[in-house]
Amino acid sequence: MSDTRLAVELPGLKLKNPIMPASGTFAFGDSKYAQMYDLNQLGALITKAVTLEPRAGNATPRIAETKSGVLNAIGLQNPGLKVVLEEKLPALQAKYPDLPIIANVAGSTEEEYVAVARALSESKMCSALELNISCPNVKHGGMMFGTNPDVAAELTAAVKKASSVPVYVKLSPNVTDVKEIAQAVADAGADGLSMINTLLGMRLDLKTRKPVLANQTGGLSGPAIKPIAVRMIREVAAAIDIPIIGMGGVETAADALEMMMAGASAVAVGTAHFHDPLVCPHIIDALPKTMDQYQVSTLQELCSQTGQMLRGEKG
Amino acid sequence: MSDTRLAVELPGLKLKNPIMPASGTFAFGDSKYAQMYDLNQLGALITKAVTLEPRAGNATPRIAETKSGVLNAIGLQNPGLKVVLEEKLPALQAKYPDLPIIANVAGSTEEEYVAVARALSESKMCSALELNISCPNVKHGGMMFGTNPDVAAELTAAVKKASSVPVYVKLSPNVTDVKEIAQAVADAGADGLSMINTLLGMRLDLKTRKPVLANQTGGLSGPAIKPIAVRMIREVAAAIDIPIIGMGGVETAADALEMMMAGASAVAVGTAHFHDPLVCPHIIDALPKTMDQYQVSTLQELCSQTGQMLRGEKG
Amino acid sequence: MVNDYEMTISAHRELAPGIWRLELQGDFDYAGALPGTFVEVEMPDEAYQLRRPFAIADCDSERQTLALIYRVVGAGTELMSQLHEGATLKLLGSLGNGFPFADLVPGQRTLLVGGGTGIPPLLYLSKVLHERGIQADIAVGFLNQESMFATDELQQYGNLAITTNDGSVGIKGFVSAVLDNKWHDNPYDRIYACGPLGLLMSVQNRYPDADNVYLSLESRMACGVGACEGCVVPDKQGKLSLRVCVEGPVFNSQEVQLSV
Amino acid sequence: MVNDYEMTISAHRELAPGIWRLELQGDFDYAGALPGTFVEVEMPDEAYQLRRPFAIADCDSERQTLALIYRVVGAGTELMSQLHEGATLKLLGSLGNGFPFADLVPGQRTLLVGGGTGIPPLLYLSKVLHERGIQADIAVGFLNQESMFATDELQQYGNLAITTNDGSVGIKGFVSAVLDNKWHDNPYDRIYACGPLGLLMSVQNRYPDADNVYLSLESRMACGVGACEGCVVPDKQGKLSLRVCVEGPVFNSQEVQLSV
Ligand SMILES: Cc1cc2nc3c(=O)[nH]c(=O)nc-3n(C[C@H](O)[C@H](O)[C@H](O)COP(=O)(O)OP(=O)(O)OC[C@H]3O[C@@H](n4cnc5c(N)ncnc54)[C@H](O)[C@@H]3O)c2cc1C
Ligand SMILES: Cc1cc2nc3c(=O)[nH]c(=O)nc-3n(C[C@H](O)[C@H](O)[C@H](O)COP(=O)(O)OP(=O)(O)OC[C@H]3O[C@@H](n4cnc5c(N)ncnc54)[C@H](O)[C@@H]3O)c2cc1C
Ligand SMILES: Cc1cc2nc3c(=O)[nH]c(=O)nc-3n(C[C@H](O)[C@H](O)[C@H](O)COP(=O)(O)O)c2cc1C
Ligand SMILES: Cc1cc2nc3c(=O)[nH]c(=O)nc-3n(C[C@H](O)[C@H](O)[C@H](O)COP(=O)(O)O)c2cc1C
Ligand code: FES
Ligand code: FES
Repeated sequence: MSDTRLAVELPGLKLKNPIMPASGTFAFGDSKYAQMYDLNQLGALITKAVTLEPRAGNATPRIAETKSGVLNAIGLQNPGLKVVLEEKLPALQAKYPDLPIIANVAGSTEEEYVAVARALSESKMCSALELNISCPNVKHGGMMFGTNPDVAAELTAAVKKASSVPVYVKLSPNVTDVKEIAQAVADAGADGLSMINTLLGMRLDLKTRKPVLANQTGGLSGPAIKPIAVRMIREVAAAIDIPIIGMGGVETAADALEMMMAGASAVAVGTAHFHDPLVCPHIIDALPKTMDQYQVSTLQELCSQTGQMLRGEKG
Repeated sequence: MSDTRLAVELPGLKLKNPIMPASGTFAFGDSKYAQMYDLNQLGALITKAVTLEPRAGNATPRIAETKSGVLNAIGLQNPGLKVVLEEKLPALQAKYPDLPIIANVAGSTEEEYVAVARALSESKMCSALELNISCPNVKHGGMMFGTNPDVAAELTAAVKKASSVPVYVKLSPNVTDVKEIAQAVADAGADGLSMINTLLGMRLDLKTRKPVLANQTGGLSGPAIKPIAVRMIREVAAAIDIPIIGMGGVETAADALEMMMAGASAVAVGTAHFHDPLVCPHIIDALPKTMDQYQVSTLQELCSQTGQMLRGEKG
Repeated sequence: MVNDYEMTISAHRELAPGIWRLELQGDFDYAGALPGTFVEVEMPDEAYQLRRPFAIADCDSERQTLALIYRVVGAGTELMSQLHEGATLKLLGSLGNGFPFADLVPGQRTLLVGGGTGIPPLLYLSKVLHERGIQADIAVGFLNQESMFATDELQQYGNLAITTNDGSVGIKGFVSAVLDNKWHDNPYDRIYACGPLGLLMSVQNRYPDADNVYLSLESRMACGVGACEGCVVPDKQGKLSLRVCVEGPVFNSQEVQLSV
Repeated sequence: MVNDYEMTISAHRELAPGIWRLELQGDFDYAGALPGTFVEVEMPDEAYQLRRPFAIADCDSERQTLALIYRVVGAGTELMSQLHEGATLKLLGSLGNGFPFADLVPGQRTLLVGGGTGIPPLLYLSKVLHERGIQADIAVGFLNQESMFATDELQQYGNLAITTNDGSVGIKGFVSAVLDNKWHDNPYDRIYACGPLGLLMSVQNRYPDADNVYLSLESRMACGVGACEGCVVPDKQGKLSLRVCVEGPVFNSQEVQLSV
């Protein structure tokens, strides 16, 4: 069933296919989603954010629905580095020894990011890190690090120094110029980028006269944001030569190919899980015939299309 | 039929209700939409952008659909100041003498903005100007003026000096910190704000291997962006004491009330016209009973709710 | 086994204004479909990103049917109510822990306290308890006579006490009135409650130290399977450590803090 | 009068694989529903922000029915094809200028050139011309025998020539072959064309100086009523000044520039 045409390679990641669950929507591969199919089918898996200490996250409600989207304000709830190292990652490794794991790293201070990154990379239980400088749902850290190019670059450099595995910096879309941040973290040594995280949004409840989310604002994800994700990925891919894991509203194999056409080398799927728990295997299954339908011979060709498209169209 | 509870007042605008068509989706009140009902029912009308000279806009296709959204790359096509002054506005005034008109002003240079603003305000055929510093679909001008606080402030001050009617500055959501821009234009003398314009987005066509829009990127509007609009309006309303015309994905009376709860004093409706040409009269009709349903006694009370909500909710 | 099952609507009727009983037919995780567990129903419109959680209200593994009872409260349930027999729905299930009852033996006594759309899982529980010869006192609360449903079946499975807010049927007041007036001590081997927060709080307050009281909670969910941390509720220390979709929806009253 | 009409599906059948004829019944702007005008159909799913434009393929003001013929090409038309009789659809119409024919008198000759889903408006036009005693030569092109539709009716209204790309019926090749071989001069009082860009270009090139050639164009639309400037096409000077929804969809071949 594994179609060799689906294989892709990124720094630290030799993937049998480009599809992986996005951070925060698949826990540590230990939810009931994992009981529904063999996770070895996945290209890789991105974990929930890991912080130094356990975190309880924000008050509830933390979830709200919008038209073609979801607002979440989880606030990086996670069991903390120790439990991740002693329980979560070993369990994953034992069950799926060949599945590449990307650990999502978060923190409130540079020191925390560095400590988490060092420990995770030294554990040898993950193939790469995803540096989350774009969570819109925490007061300290998160997006604060991802909206200023100098701050983002400094953090990236520090984490790169501490990490023995490649580092993908996860960018925030809540910025005036995403290329500027991308360039700054690339210059600081990022091995790749992960984009996009959620857009800061809000819903108000006329009945209660309060925001629907206890945290007031939350991060908007899902198909609603896909056009923004495609635009940002393409902007960055056209300007900077660095591999990108693309995400934001992907639901189908065609969506994944659109992300790759924009310039992504691999694709993460988040919100779509909430209406189709089997969305990743569904996309992986559908990819070969969708590639045939659109006469895509290789994913590499599609991903490099961006450059051609721009040369052909602009000027 | 006119419910006095719906009346709202903003600088230069005494409106019998808070609902108006958004710029670019209702031409100059001269499309077939205007043949379907009496525009006197509207609270006001915002015109398509007006530039000094006629503009032909971008290449086609200029329109693409996304999940719960629309991408457009019209590029400010309009007949130019002369035709607007000699034909478009006089026709509107003759037919709807009591309908407040807000003219949307655009340009490539400060001089152009100033010239258009001066002529429109002197014409006495509009009650206010909407200063479009946020169009994502033109190479020069547009969003360029709306993403840097200093540039936005300078333009606002210049236009204010030239205009004899109140000026609403239309903000771009494609920024890291919308409050910063809002504060800058408020300090420069803006009488009000109009928010939000469209988010820069893109769709790629796997069949043609090209962007769906000839312009490559376009502005994303519709329900997909409503949570972002609500968040930005609330952020600005909580920080700055300036009237806001809210817009972005409004389709129903409840949506309009949500915008007002976020802090908007009036509400514009754009994309929803494309699936419901009668959306404005539908919302106006539904407002009184929707207000009753949610026990909203006055719109002013709802709009001032924001402050209370923030004080009540935040630490 | 937890899975995404495509089932066919075999019956769909309005029990009371805005309260519907949906019967679905087809393959399902019947072994796991115990009282107190729930399903996540996919909305038949791609604009909806989230599934909707509903308690299992009945289950028949031989006829291969599952029943849900739901109230129309918003856009999703409105859409569901328009579906006809023969239409299909996707259901992820069964999810959650369910009510603990396997250790009870015939003759033991239970109290079931339910209000509004908290009644469906208790209906299923009372049926199972009845089959096992376990006694049940059942207190259910409704707004008024018009909004009553499921009372005929409940009557078959235990001693039923009804309250209505307007007194049009049974005792006037909230269902907690029954606990105060009628079944005021706790001679019960187990107490189960499901319903609005006010009801759960009054049960928790009524039996503050009892360790045999179980409360079924609701929470906004995204995944329903423990993948997103969306649905957490506070434990007794106030820490948001309990996921309603995995550790719940049924919690021992001693382990969970109820908050608005 | 242009308005948003809610109409009921009175018939809906597949004419050829993926080509459907939809008949709608109810109040409509029948006076304005002339050949070449179009409607904007609301998709029956709120995820769709845009309506879909379709030419009027037939119209009966006495029976109060309107027909559209459409090909399933994407998500919207796929959704439409699943609708059953009795379902309702909202239609904004009638829109656009239509084919000019009111000045023609009995005995005058016309040529109609259509391909694929460009055929529906020509079908309606040929019917009206026939009723008025105006002669029509009709050239229509299809992919192959299987994809043919509407040919029986067209036969009743004029001299029909069919081309198929694979030669399975009629002349082999594009419909322009008919113009080259059969109806090669222009003894016509009026020529009408509707279909893919290639077809329109070949007609424009075949009669470069004629001022009696009318082309019906397609374009991506948002409003359909002249409010958004979305649908413009270039005039002869290359200026994007012509709105397909208002100045078109039918243009004199001399006034419009066809571009890819
Ligand atoms: C474990 C569990 C079991 C439930 N069992 C039942 C049942 O048997 N019968 C019944 O009528 N209802 C039950 N509910 C509540 C039911 O899920 C909501 O009424 C329903 O999701 C509302 O959907 P909507 O689209 O109509 O409302 P909307 O308000 O439009 O929904 C918007 C969002 O809020 C969520 N939401 C709204 N109300 C609730 C709620 N009370 N709890 C959790 N999420 C909510 C929706 O799932 C959706 O994501 C249960 C909830 C949970 C958590
Ligand atoms: C004036 C006019 C008359 C038409 N008459 C007919 C007809 O009689 N029969 C018929 O089968 N088709 C006709 N079309 C084309 C028809 O509108 C499209 O095939 C249809 O909109 C496709 O919708 P979709 O959702 O299936 O495709 P999608 O590709 O999913 O649609 C996405 C978007 O692109 C637009 N779009 C896609 N294809 C076209 C197209 N060719 N022209 C304009 N917009 C398009 C859609 O309206 C929608 O906004 C006409 C188009 C125009 C402009
Ligand atoms: C419930 C939820 C929790 C998330 N948690 C995290 C997180 O812990 N770390 C992170 O980098 N991104 C997190 N994200 C963002 C996603 O990984 C992803 O970037 C975003 O949702 C866009 O993709 P999607 O539209 O496919 O969901 C979360 C998203 C959701 C919906
Ligand atoms: C087709 C189209 C054209 C637009 N043209 C303009 C314009 O000329 N000037 C302007 O300030 N905004 C323009 N806008 C933006 C809208 O006025 C509005 O700010 C935005 O679409 C968000 O509202 P909505 O979601 O209700 O459409 C345009 C939007 C659309 C969809
Ligand atoms: S709903 Fe996702 S963890 Fe419970
Ligand atoms: S589609 Fe809006 S002007 Fe033609």
